[in-house]
Amino acid sequence: MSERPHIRVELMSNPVYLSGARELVSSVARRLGFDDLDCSKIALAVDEALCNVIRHGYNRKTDRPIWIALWPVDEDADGNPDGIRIVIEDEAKQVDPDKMKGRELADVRPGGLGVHIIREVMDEARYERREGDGMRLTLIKRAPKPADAPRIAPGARSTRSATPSRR
Amino acid sequence: MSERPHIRVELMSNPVYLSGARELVSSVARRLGFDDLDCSKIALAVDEALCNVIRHGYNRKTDRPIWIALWPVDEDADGNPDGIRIVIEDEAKQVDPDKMKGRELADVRPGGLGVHIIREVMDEARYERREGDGMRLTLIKRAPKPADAPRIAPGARSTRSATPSRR
Amino acid sequence: MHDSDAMPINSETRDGAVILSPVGDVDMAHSPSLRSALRSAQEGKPPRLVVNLTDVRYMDSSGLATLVESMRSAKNARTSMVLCGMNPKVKAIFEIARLDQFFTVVDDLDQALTV
Amino acid sequence: MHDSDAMPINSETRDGAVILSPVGDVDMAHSPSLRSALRSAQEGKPPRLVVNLTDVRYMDSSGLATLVESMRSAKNARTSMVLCGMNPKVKAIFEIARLDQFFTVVDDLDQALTV
Ligand SMILES: Nc1ncnc2c1ncn2[C@@H]1O[C@H](COP(=O)(O)OP(=O)(O)O)[C@@H](O)[C@H]1O
Ligand SMILES: Nc1ncnc2c1ncn2[C@@H]1O[C@H](COP(=O)(O)OP(=O)(O)O)[C@@H](O)[C@H]1O
Repeated sequence: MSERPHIRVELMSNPVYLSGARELVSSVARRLGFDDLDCSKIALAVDEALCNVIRHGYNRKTDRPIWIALWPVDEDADGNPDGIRIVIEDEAKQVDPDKMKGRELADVRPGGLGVHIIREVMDEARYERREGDGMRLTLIKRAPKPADAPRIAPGARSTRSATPSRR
Repeated sequence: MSERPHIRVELMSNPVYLSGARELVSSVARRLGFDDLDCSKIALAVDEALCNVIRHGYNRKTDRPIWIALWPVDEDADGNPDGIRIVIEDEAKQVDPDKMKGRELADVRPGGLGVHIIREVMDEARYERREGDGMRLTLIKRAPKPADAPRIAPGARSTRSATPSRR
Repeated sequence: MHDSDAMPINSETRDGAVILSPVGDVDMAHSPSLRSALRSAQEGKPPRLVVNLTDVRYMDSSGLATLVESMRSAKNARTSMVLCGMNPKVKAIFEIARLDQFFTVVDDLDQALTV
Repeated sequence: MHDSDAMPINSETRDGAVILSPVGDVDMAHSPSLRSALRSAQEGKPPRLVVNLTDVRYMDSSGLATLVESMRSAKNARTSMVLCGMNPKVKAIFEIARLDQFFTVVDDLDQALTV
């Protein structure tokens, strides 16, 4: 898990660069085997996380650093990646990871959706304080197995869904 | 020129990640005011430079680092960026910058086109040895002035084209 | 070079209905443009406000927030607000946020004008 | 998960002409797929080989090199090789490399079969 990321991006906390980050993430997810709609959802989750860093972490300052690192998740028996792992880090003030939550979905008003979206789209989403300063968000999404070539037994699939996917 | 890049990407020298790098560069160029065709050409130039690093610099090893850094070129009077600067660096063996050239275009055969494409697409392309190890390629492309709002006098434009753009 | 933070938004009035058609990605960089276009469209308290998303490739929660805010003003002003032309990627975010029921969503502009 | 280094390439024979239609980006990761598809298509020395680029969004010099190599074999085998369906971005790279004259390039598949 600590090996070097396959791609690491450092970007300034300016919303102008969100589209670049999305396109990169989406394109890497595509090459890791996700379909178009999933790629777009993964890019959305990353976008929401970056917006939150810019808005809440950096109070909309546009010249602070944000890091995005991408890895393929451990490969299956055929050497194909089994998903994508994305780590987003900042140097902003540290906050209680338990405070990262949005409004009740039923109470419709502007805002309060980002964290829901992140948790809904990804299989795992974990906030933590970095050593030193700043926050770290670790996101994992597993690849759907192709319908035409099921490689795992139903048992294996249920083991997988035993991983806590929302919290 | 030495201030922090607005975006910096470190990627592994695996052709699988070229599309991600292209999409990022293209999308940032779009936000800096280039039109679709120019964005695609800028992404092409970067792609060619990355392929050369993978092929010639790293002999197709897929786990070596490549860095891409992006800046807006100094802003005009209205605070709008005036182009894009892209720096590509590697840790590969150092070679004579004068050796970076392709075949004669008239002598058609497979290969030998990458450096031509890079020089044709960009306004500036400069190879140099890095301090320590590896090579650095600095690319600049100036933004076209919108036809409906010419901001520079013809004299200024000809000063610009006096910059050696091909060598 | 053009202002890269503004997004193009076409505006048109047809039989009293105002139709706004943003073009591009409605993200944190661009939703302020959409917000001010919606606000000025709503100043005249039109009977109907159509947001035509046919040329929107992508939307994030800042776009959703803008539309939720606008929907609330529309309700107060008795403007019937209708969304149309969502591609599957845009539709997905409304579903994830459980907002597909909150808005009136139809397939195309013709339906949006007659629904 | 599918093999992410292979690119889909549709192949079809019409009136003796072999039509290859790659789908996606022909870059350093994908041009080996195109290369082997071209080679096997050329094994039968067809009278005509059409490379239909309608679904190619992007091509770099590794794609060009593959096509140049294939054009040379085609000349040796007296196969008439024709390219069609280039979008403006793909066309731009042929022009930058001054290869637009080297190949027979037509607009669409119909022309490619009759030219
Ligand atoms: N990166 C972050 N840094 C600090 N606080 C955050 C961060 N991300 C989320 N939060 C907290 O979680 C809350 C919910 O976030 P979100 O669901 O995206 O809604 P919104 O951003 O609209 O408030 C935020 O209001 C904020 O208090
Ligand atoms: N990053 C690089 N590292 C080392 N040599 C390079 C690099 N880029 C280009 N070259 C040299 O320049 C030559 C021309 O490159 P190019 O025009 O891309 O054609 P090709 O790569 O097909 O040979 C290469 O053959 C190589 O000798």
